[in-house]
Parts: sequence; structure tokens; C-alpha cells
Amino acid sequence: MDACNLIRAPILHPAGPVALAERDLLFTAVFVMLVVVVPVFVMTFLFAWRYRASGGRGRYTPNWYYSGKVDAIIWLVPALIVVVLGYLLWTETHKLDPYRQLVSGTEPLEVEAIAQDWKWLFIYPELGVASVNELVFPSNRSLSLKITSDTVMNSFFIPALGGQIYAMAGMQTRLHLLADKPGCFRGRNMQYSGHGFPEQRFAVRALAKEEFDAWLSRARKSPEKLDMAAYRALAAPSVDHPVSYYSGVAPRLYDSIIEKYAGKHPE
Amino acid sequence: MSPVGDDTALLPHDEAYDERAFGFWLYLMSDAIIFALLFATYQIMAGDIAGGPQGSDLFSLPHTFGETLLLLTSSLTFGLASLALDAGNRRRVLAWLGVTFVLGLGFLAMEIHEFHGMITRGAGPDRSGFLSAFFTLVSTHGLHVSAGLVFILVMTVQVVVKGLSRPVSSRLERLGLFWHFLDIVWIGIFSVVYLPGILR
Amino acid sequence: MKRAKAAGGRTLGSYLTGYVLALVLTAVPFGIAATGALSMQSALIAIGASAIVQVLVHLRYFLHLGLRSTPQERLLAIAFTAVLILIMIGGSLWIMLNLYYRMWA
Amino acid sequence: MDMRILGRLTAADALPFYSWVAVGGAVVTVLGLLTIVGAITFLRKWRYVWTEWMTSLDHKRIGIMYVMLALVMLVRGFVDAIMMRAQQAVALNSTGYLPPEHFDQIFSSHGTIMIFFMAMPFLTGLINIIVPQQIGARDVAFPFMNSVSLWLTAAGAGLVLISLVVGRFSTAGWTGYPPYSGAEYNPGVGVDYWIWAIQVSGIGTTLSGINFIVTILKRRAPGMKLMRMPLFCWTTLATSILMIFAFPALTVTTALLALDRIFDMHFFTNAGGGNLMNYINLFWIWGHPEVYILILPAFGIYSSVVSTFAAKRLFGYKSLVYATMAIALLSFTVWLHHFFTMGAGAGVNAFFGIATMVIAVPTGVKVFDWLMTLFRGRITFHPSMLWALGFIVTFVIGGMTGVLLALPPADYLMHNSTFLVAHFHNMLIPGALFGYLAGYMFWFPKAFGFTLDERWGKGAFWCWIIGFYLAFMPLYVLGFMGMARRMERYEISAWQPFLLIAALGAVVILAGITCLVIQLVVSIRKRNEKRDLTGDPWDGRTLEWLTSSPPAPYNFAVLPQVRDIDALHDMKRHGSVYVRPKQYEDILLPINTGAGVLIGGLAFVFGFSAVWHIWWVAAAALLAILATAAARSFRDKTEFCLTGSKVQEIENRHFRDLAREGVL
Repeated sequence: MDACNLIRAPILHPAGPVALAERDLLFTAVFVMLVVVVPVFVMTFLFAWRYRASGGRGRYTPNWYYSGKVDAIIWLVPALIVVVLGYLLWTETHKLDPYRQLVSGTEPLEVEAIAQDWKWLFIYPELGVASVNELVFPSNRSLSLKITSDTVMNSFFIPALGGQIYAMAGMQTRLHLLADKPGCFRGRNMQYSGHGFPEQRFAVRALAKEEFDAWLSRARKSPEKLDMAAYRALAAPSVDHPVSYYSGVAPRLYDSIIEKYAGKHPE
Repeated sequence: MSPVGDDTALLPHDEAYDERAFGFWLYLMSDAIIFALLFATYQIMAGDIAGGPQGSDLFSLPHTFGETLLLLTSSLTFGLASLALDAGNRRRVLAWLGVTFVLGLGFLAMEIHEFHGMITRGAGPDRSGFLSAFFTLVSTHGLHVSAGLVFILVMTVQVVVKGLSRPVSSRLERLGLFWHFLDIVWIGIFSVVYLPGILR
Repeated sequence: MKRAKAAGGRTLGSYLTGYVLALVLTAVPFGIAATGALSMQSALIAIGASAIVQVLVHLRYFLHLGLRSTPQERLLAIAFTAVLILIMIGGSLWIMLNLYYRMWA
Repeated sequence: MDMRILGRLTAADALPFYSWVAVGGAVVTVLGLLTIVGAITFLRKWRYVWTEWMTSLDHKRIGIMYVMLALVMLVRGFVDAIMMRAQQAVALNSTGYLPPEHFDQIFSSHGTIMIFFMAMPFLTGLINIIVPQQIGARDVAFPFMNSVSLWLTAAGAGLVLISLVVGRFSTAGWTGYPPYSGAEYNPGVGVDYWIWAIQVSGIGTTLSGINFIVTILKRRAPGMKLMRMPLFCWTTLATSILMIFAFPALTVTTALLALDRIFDMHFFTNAGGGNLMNYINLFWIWGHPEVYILILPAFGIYSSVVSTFAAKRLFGYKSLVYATMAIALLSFTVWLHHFFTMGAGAGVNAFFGIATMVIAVPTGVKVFDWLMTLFRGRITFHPSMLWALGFIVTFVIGGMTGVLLALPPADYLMHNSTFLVAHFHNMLIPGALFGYLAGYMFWFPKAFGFTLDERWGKGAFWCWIIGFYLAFMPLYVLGFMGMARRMERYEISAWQPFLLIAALGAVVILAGITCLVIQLVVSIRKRNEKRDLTGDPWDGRTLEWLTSSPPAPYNFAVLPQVRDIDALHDMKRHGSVYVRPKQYEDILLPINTGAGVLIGGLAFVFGFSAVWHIWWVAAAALLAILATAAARSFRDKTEFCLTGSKVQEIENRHFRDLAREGVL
């Protein structure tokens, strides 16, 4: 993680299309709202100055308390803004649904993320490897995350790439992200989860194809295998767990963690 | 400017009774929201049986029908007590309050019997999300019925001691609202919990 | 000590009418559940419909609610409560079923 | 269930020797209590305190006690805040100065205290003092229930305070999300303190709501139609409606969590078919209306203050009324926006996002109505007016960031970050607290008969507003930098400068609080110069300024006749103010009772025993509450008669003062 050149304000400097769209929506909304906010600022200061009792020059009309025109304007302008923003909101929310597959040239890379006390485990089912506190994937290939928790509720977030989503035991949420170019970012749990919460972060590396392959072969050389016993040892609470790799993963490990919290089923 | 002891204490003015009735009505509305959310929770958790028993394994139609009859009839008998109150007939008020109390107690006994049976069969409230929601919803209603029974007892004593005075009869009116309200909640319980549970 | 007016015109007749109607509206859904005569969906609809009607019966004949006889603020309170119950139960079920679907689909 | 005599209460677990900060907090709490008790004993004032205050059913005194509770809790909540700011200012790559787990208790107690035991009693107190007077009533509809509400709230506050001395407080945040707050992950007493404190005070709040609604709908003076009520009464009505319909949701949520914790039920557990999502759903069904419970009364106060100190009738009265009621209803339809990131479908998220933005419309209307009231007015910069102006400017920023968070895709980025923390402080500090403080400085003379020092009041305002910007603008920036809320320590050095500025902001706010204290002391010392003998120090426009300051127990010897929105202003114009009847009539007033204190005390015992699983005491306390209520119901005569001649005596004094001031 130290090698990463960190972006200081990742939300303002997105590194992928999802975060970019979300940030742009933020900016657009700010500009639209300035239509209301700026007049409020100006009017407050102006009126306070002009109509001050101690020497203000403004007229004093104590019995003026209604005007249909003004009333109409102050209802209609905010309403109009809400109509504009509401339209934007509806379309963008659908476009940026985290469950939606991203359109990119290649098949997305599947990764299963599991929140533990207080670390993140990433399983790469197609590649047969797993990593702790480090999420690595090729840039320009979309990332399809399945997220769950083996402890309390967590919230999975990589600010530079896109918005967050909760991780909950016995359930699965989805998130689709894409990094435009190679880079190194930071991810973390955003939902307070106890003692080790401040250190519950992970490195995110988007690598060029060759580098990713190099990383993969390194991971595959790890002596550790993620069988059930290794999983249980890993799941025990620990703070600031070092980055580590597993060269093999027990089949259906991720599913079994969800199924462990039995009893829930959709009607 | 503290109240001075030699001033005579007085009964509330007429509007006060109207205010109390309305205040109690608002309390019932607030209580209705509590039940509404418990119903919503039950409906949400109805499928979360965690491998345990479900409604059709546990509920008995005749039992629930009996409970329903007891509570419904107690609503009628309370109405008869109200009519006696209108007529100013103290003994009849007491008699119908007594009948209502017995019916309510019978309802409660049936409910406790049902709960006891379920718990001894290992289907207690800690068995699954579904059973937690079931026990909580139904026993919240049961606790209200118990409170209603205590309320009936208190009012019986008041009718005996004070007669059908204005304050006492205004309290009886509010007790009536409460009792009929509980019957309405019960309609929800058998229609949302028991009958669909048996059908499932 | 006649206080019939203050009590909203309740009579023996109204209680008995309410009782009989309530009995019928209880017997019908229990009968449906006991016999299993209807399909699941229509059974649930029938049970729900009789419940709603029975609630109205109770409000009318036991609580003596009337659009004119009952004070306006009480009617407003109960109407507002009904709206909120709809919003809360409807909203909760909508949200939670949607979430169930998204978490396990 | 625990069947030991003292439940799980043992000296080793209960005492705060796990950290010096906790010991310090415990010592301060105990010393504070001892000081108050000692002072009352030393001054031999117990009888006075008991008969005139604690047992009082007078709405004004109950209101004053509410506000006193709020101010004490404001200080306690602020101490939490400045400790957090200090911790985050120093905790770069270190553990800071706070021992582990202590920071977590502090952010939990800060939120809990500020919302339930500062803001709620503050607004309830102001409503209590003012609303009956504004509608021309002699008391609230249910004075005894009012006392019960007060003491239940105090009991809840007592539970939070005692958690510092006996045991620990919750570390699960003021929202108490499971499964973290469940028994599996949090077996101690902390979460239980949180549950029972808000459960007990929540019942008090529901009762207050009922009380205010009935008072407003049934006790208005002749001629006071609904559409003539001062805006503060309207917002009180809206807030009370929200109280009785939203608080049941909190009651249910925390009760279910308690059942999980005590009886191993499975509402919100990970295993056994529990469903934590439903907790969050239920919690925010209460939580969002709660925001408006806090903010709407402040809106009402601003309306009074702006129109009084602009010496002008409120612009767009009807718009303000409709906007208020629209906000009240809409606030029940937006709760999902607190958990957009849970993963609901786009349709659901978008629906609730749009509903949220719709609320911005009536809110914006209100802001412009106040501005148009200033327009062509004669503005006096009384401290209350400064709070109002500071509010308008600051609140729109919070409104803007609120609309941003209402956009689900933007919320995915900002949720759970310090941006969110900055946003809701940006709503609640100007939108609620500034309003309460404006009301405090505005109505203080009404409650006590002398005005507050304006210079220190202005000092407090400037410190608060500058401190606010310093403390919270950096948090917006940190949100963009990806900083999560509730971080006890961090490793990104770029964050630290902003956290240092925020800590400085907290120090400036501390200066603001100091100004408030000095203002009170100075004003009490100079009370004879600052006497308000007319009862109307600001050329008031509404009926509360018609009574004497402080008002007689019955407020109005003769119920006023209302003919206009600004009822008093209208009377002044027509010269019909201060008219004396030929003869004063007898007035009924509630008889004081200690039953409210008793019920509050028993509720405290119940809560404490439930926290520590001392079930036999809890059951006994509950039975005793029931018995007290039943015994109270046997009392038919709850009012006494103040005879016309005594009323005349009191009124003579008032009119002598008025004459001396040359008002007559």
C-alpha cells in the first residue's frame, strides 16, 4: 500500500467511469441549486443592511405582507428546480444502479468480497486465488463484485472508483466498477464495526494486463491454501491484518459463508 | 404563588372530559402505529423460519376461533355495560363489566395455553425470526388485554366506591374505547397471522 | 341520568347488529381457511376483504363512528392514522421485498 | 434470564476504572450532582424546590425545568464533541489520547444526548412556556401528564448520565445498528443503557405530543381560529403530530432490539432468521420525522423573531402554514434515503430520492417568506435576530448538501463519510439549536421577568457561528477525501490539517458556550436594571406578550378576544389592549402533585434494573408505576379555585407596574 501514490481527494478525482458519473451528477446538482442559494445569500445580507433600523435607507412598509406574484415565484422556482433534479435523479439512479453490468469490451472479472473483523477477503473464483486486504484486477476490464459479510454490517467503498454498498451477513450485494487506467487506490469499510474499524482498509490495484498476470502468478505461488480451517483462522478478529495471498480456495467457500446464516429465504 | 390550601378543590369543567376523550383517542392512534409496525415486521419475517416450524405446524384453527369468539363477545358485553351506563344503572354496569372481565380472562388463558404449548414443543420466540415476530405481535396484544383487565378492575372498584359520577363515567368511556380498539387489533391478528399461516 | 346523546346515540340494536355482522365476517374467513375451498390467492383476498369490512363494522357499531356524529378532529386523526399505516406498512413491505429480492436473487 | 439478586451488576464490571478519562467523567458527574444537592441543602431550599418546582403542574415552570435540563445536557454533549475533535486532531498514526473503546462511547453518547436530551427537552420546554400563552390559554390540556413527561425525560437523561459512573455507555452510535448492537457482538450493558434511556424518554415525548395537540385544538382563546395562530403554534402542532405518530416506530425498534438482547430472539441477529435490514427500516421510519420534530419548532421561533424584530407582519402566512403541514406529512415518506447504499433497486431508491427533494420545496418557500418579511422592514439586531439571520445563510448550505445526499448515486459516494456528519450538523445546529437559542433569548424575559444581556448574547452568536463554520466546513472537505465517520485514528496525513481546523472550531464554540454562561450570570446580577415590568419588552405581536413577565399562574385573568393573526399587535392598533373587567372571575388551576416525580423516579429505577438485569426490581418498579397511575385515577378533584378577589390582587400589581412604565 505504501507504494501507492494516493489521490488526496479521490471523490473529486475519479479514476473510473462510475465514480466520474457520480461526481458529475454531484457537480451538476450543485450548479442547479445555486439558482436558489445565491439569491438567498444576497437577499439576506442586502435586506439586513438596507432595512436596518439604525439608519437603513430602505422603505418601511409594515402592512405589506402578501403578494400573489412573489408567492407564486417562491413556490414555482424551487418546484421547477426539483422537477429538473428529479428527472436527473431518476435517470442517473437507474444508470448507476450498482447491480448493473458495465459495458466494456471484455468479460468482467468476478470477485467475491467478504467483510471480516477487521479486514477484507477477496476471492477470485475464476482464478482460484484469494487475497486479504488487497484487491487487484486488470485496468480497463470491468470488475463484478459479490459482497457479503461474515460479521456485523460493513460498507464496501473504493472512493476513486465508485460508490459504496453495504455488506451484510447471510446476504449478497453487488457492485460493478471499472478503472480507466492502471492505478493504485484505497478502499475501506465505511460502516463503524468496532475496535479495529479505523484500520479496516485495503489496497486497490488496477494493473495493466502483463502486470496483472505477474501478480497472479505470484499469488499462485503462495504456500497457503484457503480451506475451511484456514478460513476460520483468518476470520478470527484481527486488526491491521497484513496483505496476504492464498493459492487455492475451497470450492463454494463464498456460498457456504452466506448459507451459514441460514433461515433467511425470499418469499 | 403556590396553590393555597384553603381554596376548595373542584371537579373539572365540562370541556375537560371532551379533551380527555380526544387525548385518549390520540393515544390509541399512536398505539395503532405500534401495532401496524409489528404487523409489518411479522409480514416481513413470516418466511424467516430458520429451519424451524412454520405457522401451519403450530396454529390451530378451532383454538383461534375460540379466542376470537371470546374477545368479540366481550366487545358486545362491554357495549351492554355502556348502555347500562347510559341508563345510569350501576348494578347492571358492574354485572356487564364482570362478564367482560371473565371473557377477557378466558381469552388470555387460551393465549397463554397456546404459547405454553408452543414453547414446550421447542417453538419458542428464540427459535426463529418468524417465531420472534409471532410471539412479539401476539403477546403485545395480550399485554394490552391484560392492561385492559387491570383497567376493568380499577374501574369496577371506582364504580363501587364512587358510583357513576361524571369523572367515573368518563373513565368508563375511555376504557370502552380501549377495549373495542383491542378487538379491532385482534381482527388484524387472525387475518394476518393465523389464517394465512394455516393456509400456507 | 340519560346520557344517550353524549354517547353518540348507541343502542342495544347497534351493538347487536355489530355483533351479528362481526360473527358472520369472522365465520367466513375461518370457513375459507378450514375448508381450503379457494385457491391461495383468492383465499387471502377474501380474508383481507372480510377483515377490512369487519374493522369498519367495529368502528361503526361498537365505537359509533359516524361521519357527522363524531367530532371532526377525531375523524381527522383516524384518517391520518390510516394514511400513515398505509405508508408505513406499504413502504416497509415494498422496501423489504425489494431488498430480499436483490439480496438473494 | 439472569436470576441473581443484583443481576449482572458487580463492582468490578460497573466502576469506570478502565480509563482515566472515564474516571474523570464519573467524578465530574458525581461532583456536579453533589454540588446541586449540596447547594440546595445549604440554602435550605428543598421545600421551595419541591413545592414550587418539582411538583409544579404549571406549564411555565415545567417548561423552565425542561430548558434547564436541556442546557445542562448541551454542556455534557458538547464536552463529548470537543473530546472527539481533540482526539481526531491528534490521532494521526497514533492512538490519540483517548483509551480504546472510549471514543466509541463518546460518539454514541454525543448523538444520543444532543438529540434526545438536549434538543427534545429544549423544544418541549419552549413550547410549554410559550404555546399556551400564544393561543390565549391558561394551561395545557393535561397538566399532570405534562409533569409525567418531564420526569420521564429526566429519568432517561439520568440513565445516560449514570452510565458514565456505573458501567459503560453504548459504542454502537446513536443509531444503534445491529447486529453490532446485538448481544452477540456487544454483550455488555452499554447498548442497554442506550435502549432504556430512549425508551423511557420516548414515552414522555409521546405523551407531550398528545398534550400539545389537544391543547392547541381545544384551548384556543375566543376568536383564535386555526388560521390566526402564530406560526410557532402551527409548527408545534406539526411537531406534536410527528411525535405521536413517529415515536411509536422508535419504541418498536428499540423494544425489538431489547427482546433480541434479553430473550435471544431473532429480529435482527445474523443467525436464526434475523433481518438487520428491518431494524434500519423501522429506525428511520421514526428517524426522518424526528429531524422535523427538531427543526419545525425552530422554524416557528424564527417566524416570531423575524417578524418582531423586523417590526412587520410575517410575509405569506398561509404559505408558511401550508409549507409546515406539507413538510410534516412528507417527512413520513422519505425514510429510505438514510440507507440508499443498502442495495435496494433503482426504482425504490429513485422514488425516495425524489420524495426527499420534494420536501426541499416547502422548506425553500419558508426561507423566502422570512426574507420577504425582512424586505421593507425595520430591522433591530437583537441577538435573537442574529441567530435567525445566521440560520438563514447557514441553513441553505445544509439544504444544498442535503439535496446532494438525496441523489442516490451521489449518496453512494458521500454516505457514512464526514460529509454526512457535516450535513446533518449543518441542518441541526442552525436549523434547530440556533432557533432554540433565539427563542431562549427572546422569551427569557417572559419566563423570568428580566431581559438577558444583549452584548454577551451577540458574543455567543458570533462565536457559535464562526465556530460552526470552522468545525464543519473542513468535514465537508474530508468527505471528499474519503474520510469515514467515527474514526478513532487514521493514517492519512493530508486529513490532519482539516481536523485541526475543526478542533479549533470546537474551541470557538466553547467560547460561545462560555458567553452563554456569562450572559446568564451577568443578567441575573443586573436583573434589577433589566426588569421587564410591561411584559412586552420587544413591542411584541402575539399574545404571550400580553401577560405579565413572569405571567401569573393563570396567564390571562380574562381570556383575550382575538381578531387577527398578530393578535396583540392588532389590539394595540385598536387601543383594546390592557382593558380591565369590572370584576374578575374565579379561575381553576391544577393542584400540584409529586406523582409525576414519583413515576419518573420509578421509571429510572426500572431502566437501571433492566440494564443490569435486576429483574425483580424492574418488575417491582413497573408495578409501582401502574399502582401510582391507578391511585392517581381515583382522584376526581385535580383543580383548585383561585377566587376572583385573589386574581384581582395579582392583576392590581401588574397594572400598577404597567402604569409606572407609562404603558397605560
